[in-house]
Amino acid sequence: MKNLDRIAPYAVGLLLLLVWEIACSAFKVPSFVLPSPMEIAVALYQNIYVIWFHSSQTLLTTLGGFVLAVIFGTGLGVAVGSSRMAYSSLYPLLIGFNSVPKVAIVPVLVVWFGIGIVPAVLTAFMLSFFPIAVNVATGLATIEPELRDVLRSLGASQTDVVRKVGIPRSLPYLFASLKISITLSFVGSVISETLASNRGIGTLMTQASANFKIPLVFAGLVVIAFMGIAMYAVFAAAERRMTGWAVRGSNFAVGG
Amino acid sequence: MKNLDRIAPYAVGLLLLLVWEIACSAFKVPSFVLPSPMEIAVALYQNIYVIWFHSSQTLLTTLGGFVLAVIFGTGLGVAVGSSRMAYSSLYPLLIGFNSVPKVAIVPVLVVWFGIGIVPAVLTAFMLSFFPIAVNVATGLATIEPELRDVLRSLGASQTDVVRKVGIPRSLPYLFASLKISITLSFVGSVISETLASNRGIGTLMTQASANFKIPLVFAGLVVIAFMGIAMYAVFAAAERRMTGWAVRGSNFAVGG
Amino acid sequence: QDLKPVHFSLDWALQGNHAIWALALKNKYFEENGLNVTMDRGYGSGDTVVKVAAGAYDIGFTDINAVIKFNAENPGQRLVGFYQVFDRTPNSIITLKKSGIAKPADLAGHTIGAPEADSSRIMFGAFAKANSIDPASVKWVSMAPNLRETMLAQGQVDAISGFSSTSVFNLIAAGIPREDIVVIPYSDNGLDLYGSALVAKPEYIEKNPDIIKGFVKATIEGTVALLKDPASGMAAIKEGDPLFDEKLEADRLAYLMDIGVLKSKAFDENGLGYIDPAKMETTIKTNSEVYNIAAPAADTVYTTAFLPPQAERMPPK
Amino acid sequence: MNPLVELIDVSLSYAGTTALSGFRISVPEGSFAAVVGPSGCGKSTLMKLVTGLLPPTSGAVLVDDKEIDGPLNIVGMAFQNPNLLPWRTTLENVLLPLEVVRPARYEFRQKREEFTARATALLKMVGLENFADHYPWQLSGGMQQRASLCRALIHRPRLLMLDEPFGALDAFTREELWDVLQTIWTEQRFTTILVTHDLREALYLADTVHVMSARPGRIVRSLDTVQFARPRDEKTFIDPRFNEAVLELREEIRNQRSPPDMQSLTRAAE
Amino acid sequence: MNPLVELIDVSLSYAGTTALSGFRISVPEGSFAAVVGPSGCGKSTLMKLVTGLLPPTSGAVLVDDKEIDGPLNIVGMAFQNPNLLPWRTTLENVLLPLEVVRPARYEFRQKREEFTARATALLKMVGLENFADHYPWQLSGGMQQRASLCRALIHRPRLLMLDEPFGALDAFTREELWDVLQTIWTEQRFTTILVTHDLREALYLADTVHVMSARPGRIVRSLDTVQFARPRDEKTFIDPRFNEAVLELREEIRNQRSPPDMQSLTRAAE
Ligand SMILES: Nc1ncnc2c1ncn2[C@@H]1O[C@H](COP(=O)(O)OP(=O)(O)OP(=O)(O)O)[C@@H](O)[C@H]1O
Ligand SMILES: Nc1ncnc2c1ncn2[C@@H]1O[C@H](COP(=O)(O)OP(=O)(O)OP(=O)(O)O)[C@@H](O)[C@H]1O
Ligand SMILES: Cc1ncc(C[n+]2csc(CCO)c2C)c(N)n1
Ligand SMILES: [Mg+2]
Ligand SMILES: [Mg+2]
Repeated sequence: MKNLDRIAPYAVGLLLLLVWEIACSAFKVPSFVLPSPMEIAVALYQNIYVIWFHSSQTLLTTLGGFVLAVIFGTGLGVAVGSSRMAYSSLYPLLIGFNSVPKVAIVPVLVVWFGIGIVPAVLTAFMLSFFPIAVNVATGLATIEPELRDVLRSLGASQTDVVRKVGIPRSLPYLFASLKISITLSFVGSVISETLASNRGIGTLMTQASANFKIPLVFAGLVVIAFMGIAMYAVFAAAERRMTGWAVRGSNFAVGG
Repeated sequence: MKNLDRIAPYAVGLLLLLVWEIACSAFKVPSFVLPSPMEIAVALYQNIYVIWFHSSQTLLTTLGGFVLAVIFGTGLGVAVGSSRMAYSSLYPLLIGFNSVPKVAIVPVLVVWFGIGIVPAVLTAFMLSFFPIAVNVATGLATIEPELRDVLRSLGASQTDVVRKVGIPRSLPYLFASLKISITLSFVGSVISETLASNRGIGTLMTQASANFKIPLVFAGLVVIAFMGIAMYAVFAAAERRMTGWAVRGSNFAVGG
Repeated sequence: QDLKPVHFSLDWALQGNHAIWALALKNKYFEENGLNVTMDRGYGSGDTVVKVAAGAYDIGFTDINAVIKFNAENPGQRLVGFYQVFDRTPNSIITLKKSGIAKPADLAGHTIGAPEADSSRIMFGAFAKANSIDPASVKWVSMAPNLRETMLAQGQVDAISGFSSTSVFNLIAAGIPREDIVVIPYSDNGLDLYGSALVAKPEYIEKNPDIIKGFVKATIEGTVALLKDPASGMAAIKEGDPLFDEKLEADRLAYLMDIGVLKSKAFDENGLGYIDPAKMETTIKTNSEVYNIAAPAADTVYTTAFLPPQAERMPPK
Repeated sequence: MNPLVELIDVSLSYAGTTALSGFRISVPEGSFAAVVGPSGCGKSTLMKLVTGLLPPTSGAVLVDDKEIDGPLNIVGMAFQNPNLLPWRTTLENVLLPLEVVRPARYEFRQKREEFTARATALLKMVGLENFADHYPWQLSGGMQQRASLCRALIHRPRLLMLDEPFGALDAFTREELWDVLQTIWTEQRFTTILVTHDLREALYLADTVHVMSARPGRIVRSLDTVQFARPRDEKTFIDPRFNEAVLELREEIRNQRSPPDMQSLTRAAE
Repeated sequence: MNPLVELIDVSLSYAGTTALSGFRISVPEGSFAAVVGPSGCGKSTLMKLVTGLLPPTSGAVLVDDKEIDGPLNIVGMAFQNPNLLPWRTTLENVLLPLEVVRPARYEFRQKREEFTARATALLKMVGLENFADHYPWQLSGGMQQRASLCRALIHRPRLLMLDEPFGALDAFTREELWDVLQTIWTEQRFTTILVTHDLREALYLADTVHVMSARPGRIVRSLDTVQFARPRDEKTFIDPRFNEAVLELREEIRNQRSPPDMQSLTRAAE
């Protein structure tokens, strides 16, 4: 069981690649529409240094934006989740802001901050703070009043309640939102790079696509996907350590 | 208190517009970089029919994609949240898939499904199912074992447990994810429209931006933001009715 | 000595013709003219116009047609061209042999793909008028620039419009034989307009005449070096951009020279950067008709004040 | 009579804690068994084993002569913690088993009114007729416990498991509910296992009272109560044999416990 | 002695339910008050009012002669439900008040060892010394209740509020903890309000036992227990006046209740 668990993601991944490869050759999908995994692998192999050069930058900007998003998103979530006023006044604005495709805002950033790392970090940040804020806010707003009363009966301040009950209680959902947010951070920095940057996977992708090297575009995508998965592995480890209590007797343990 | 609550979002919104307007004129921001609210309002007013023509299409495709995302995301979330196998095999793949900017995938869709409504709907769907799946999965994985045991002791099937405890228990987080997802749906359909479509706010925006009518681009953005807020109002009403139990004694009610 | 910093934006991702400035950088032509130039890739002519107008860049390489349009929309923020790099616009209709389209008149009843924003699509009205076809007789399909060739190759549209120098090579990359590709250039079919130029804000030009002069000089030196030895130009770009495909871009450059864009009879006779006032007048008039704007005065669109004497800007034989 | 529930040499270990060890019990079909024992000796664990919520670490749990390998569907259980679902009203909570167990779940729509009437009658019985539409968090602790009892009874289970069902009730409400339970049991004769700390409750309701040792728990004494005629009522309490039995059980439990640490007490009180 | 807690004509209504009405009580500083009454009469509500968790609908709640307008910070409270935080071990749960109340919170880091020793001593006292590192969901119901009692005592509150703190314990553990509580109280003399259903517990521990009416609750009788000398011990139980007092309280509560509906009982049992 334990072993099967460890193999499963690779097995499913491989299966997917296989289906993709076969479908590509069976339906004769041209490589400039959707390259087959083999073609992508070749492009990846041939351009590995270039890809490394660009992807390291993307990883950096993504993490920068993500860290900002975690800090700001948690703060915003705490505000929105613990004050009715903040909830009713900020939520609609946030929704409005987030419905807007950031592609339209990147040019503004570029004009203000110049081409380079700043717009990418800011775009990654703008795309990814919202899920964190929403989940933290929901976590705080749905704390069992009984648990909150335990702290309030000790004369705890609102901040104490948030720190001692709110945050731990919402941790599983904070982690859930981190999973969503990291993916959005990647999307954000890559999009910003596609629109204005001299380095990064986004740059690589526009350049490759301008030269009609579609397999290289997809090689870039694959690298992003892997970086996303690597980040996920980090969170998953932290999550297991910090929120074990929340999944204590989950279905996972049935029969155990 | 109640009244203040109702006014708050408008007040904050107005304040924001005011700051924006003042900043634009104070720093002499040219309108082709960031138009002031007044300029946007004028563009909105002058092009109201065109905007309506395009935005109605966007609303439609967005809702289409969103509905698909809700159905598929919930299903996926139930699978991932209730089977350890699905969890460990699908999560990494999902993260990988979602880290990839969909801009790169839209062309594939366009080639397969032709230019029109289908790629937009699919893009909206692809962008927005993940938060729903993550939150539903987290909701299911963190059900209090005590509540699950109530059902299991009746010989309930896994499905019963999910239906009678899992879903209701996770509803607040399902709503949280809907708020995230609807914004992503809008982003998705607009992005797809920017890449290939003859109708929709995305089309309007590329067109306007090519003609250097940046205020009109922002007018489009404003309309999207408002559609997002309108959708939020719908969810908020449903949420109040369906998850009142979860915020029963929340801070909101302190002193009440 | 003190080098003056200049931020320079190209119109698009690095392509063969951009070797003009890659060589100017590599061979220190800019430095010799007192300039410290940072060069960034661009994201479309329209975008470059906006970035120069907004002050994010000092100088841009962009389509003069886009400048005319931008000036009309933003009279207070206008840009001025000070050196014409492309003698003609590479805008064309591109199609495949099997479509049966060989001349403009054949387009009637067909679908053409292009971004709404593309100058080729916007200019189509004028192109249609010049060739006496009804603009309403073709059906346009909107798509992102890099989707064009795919859609044509896949048969989702009958033709596309755009820069032939881009589309032809993308189609070849997609596995279409060169001889199956049909190009109908606007400039050979009654719409002989100017193409891309170096542009800047008039205030900038006024304040920094030396920079402009120096930039023009370096550009001419770079062009001469490139025309003499295209391969060295390709190598110069490749140094900074490992993704650069030297062979493809050498072909593209040769193509641009062949079709009279970068190397033309007018340039050969009158020197690089030469502007024929009559041809520029046509360019301005055509744009004003297409965009339904008052034709701007020629001196608000371009200036030749910074061109060195003809003898100093003759292309190599 | 055949045993409905039989545990043979069962032991159960949680990570780090052995809750039950060498546990044996046999509960005949239709009988009423009570289990008493010191806090933390494994009574709730026993309940989970019998309903199949937990598999034993070793030994066999037989129900209906078959070794069980998962939750059963003949059971009604009132947990030590009422565990009402907070998104359902009291009435909806009580109706829950009928939405799940077979065959009631298939008839739920068409028999909704009948089922609601049944639930309402049960709620009335425990004094909650006015709280059917309240949510659990609007009920007092004792009221929640009573609602939970109704939920355990509504689907007329063959096997009723009660884990301290009256712990949060005052003496009178509690004694009334004893009679309520006794009446229903006499009518329906479902097999019942009751965990309680109240020895009078155990003796009053059960056919056999099982005394458990301290952790790891096993049964050290089983006391029959046939000498108290059914139906039992206030007269049973004044039967001297009844009070003797209470004292006897008391003594038995005392022997199972270790005295508290009075030294540490003094230290903590310093 | 000055009253530490005084409720004057307090009433409290939840949406649809009046829990308390015309409620008056006065608890002198340093005294031990017990509150008994039928299930659902408003005892837990009273506890929330006194700690400031709920504001009264009308009337005044005075603590230290000041009308309170929010939670106090002189209180230790053991809720009816143990309400331990599931992400903290037993020890960490017990330490929680020291991380919150002043001045302990400021000294928490530097006195961590001293505080841990204090918590460990308390846990030992209630028999949980081996479970300090277990999580609440690894404890039995009674063990959770004992941990919750430790949490209420750890910060040596001036006002101790106990809502049925021994409800889930067997008779012996319970009686031992009575003595534990009595010893600590005698040492520290904090004011205590104890809600319980066990009349013997109330009489054994308290200076005054208050009997509440059925909902809407108010106090209908207050019984002094000065006649039972402190410290009380097993001899108190055999004092005939003690058992008389138990019966008297019993009678008082019986009068406050309405009998159950035996008709609906028969219907439900059909
Ligand atoms: N999920 C669990 N994980 C680890 N240990 C557990 C778990 N559940 C119970 N235990 C341990 O098993 C032992 C028995 O617990 P159980 O709940 O069965 O006791 P109990 O007899 O019901 O006690 P009480 O009368 O206090 O309710 C205890 O020592 C407890 O700590
Ligand atoms: N949050 C609430 N909302 C609405 N009604 C409530 C709420 N809390 C308690 N009540 C009602 O107030 C009344 C008194 O409840 P309370 O919990 O104070 O009773 P109690 O005396 O502690 O009972 P028990 O002995 O059963 O614990 C009950 O009728 C209950 O239904
Ligand atoms: C040689 C050459 N090929 C392609 C482009 C691409 N490009 C840049 S802007 C634009 C559209 C006009 O706004 C297009 C098609 C170019 N500039 N120069
Ligand atoms: Mg128990
Ligand atoms: Mg209570």
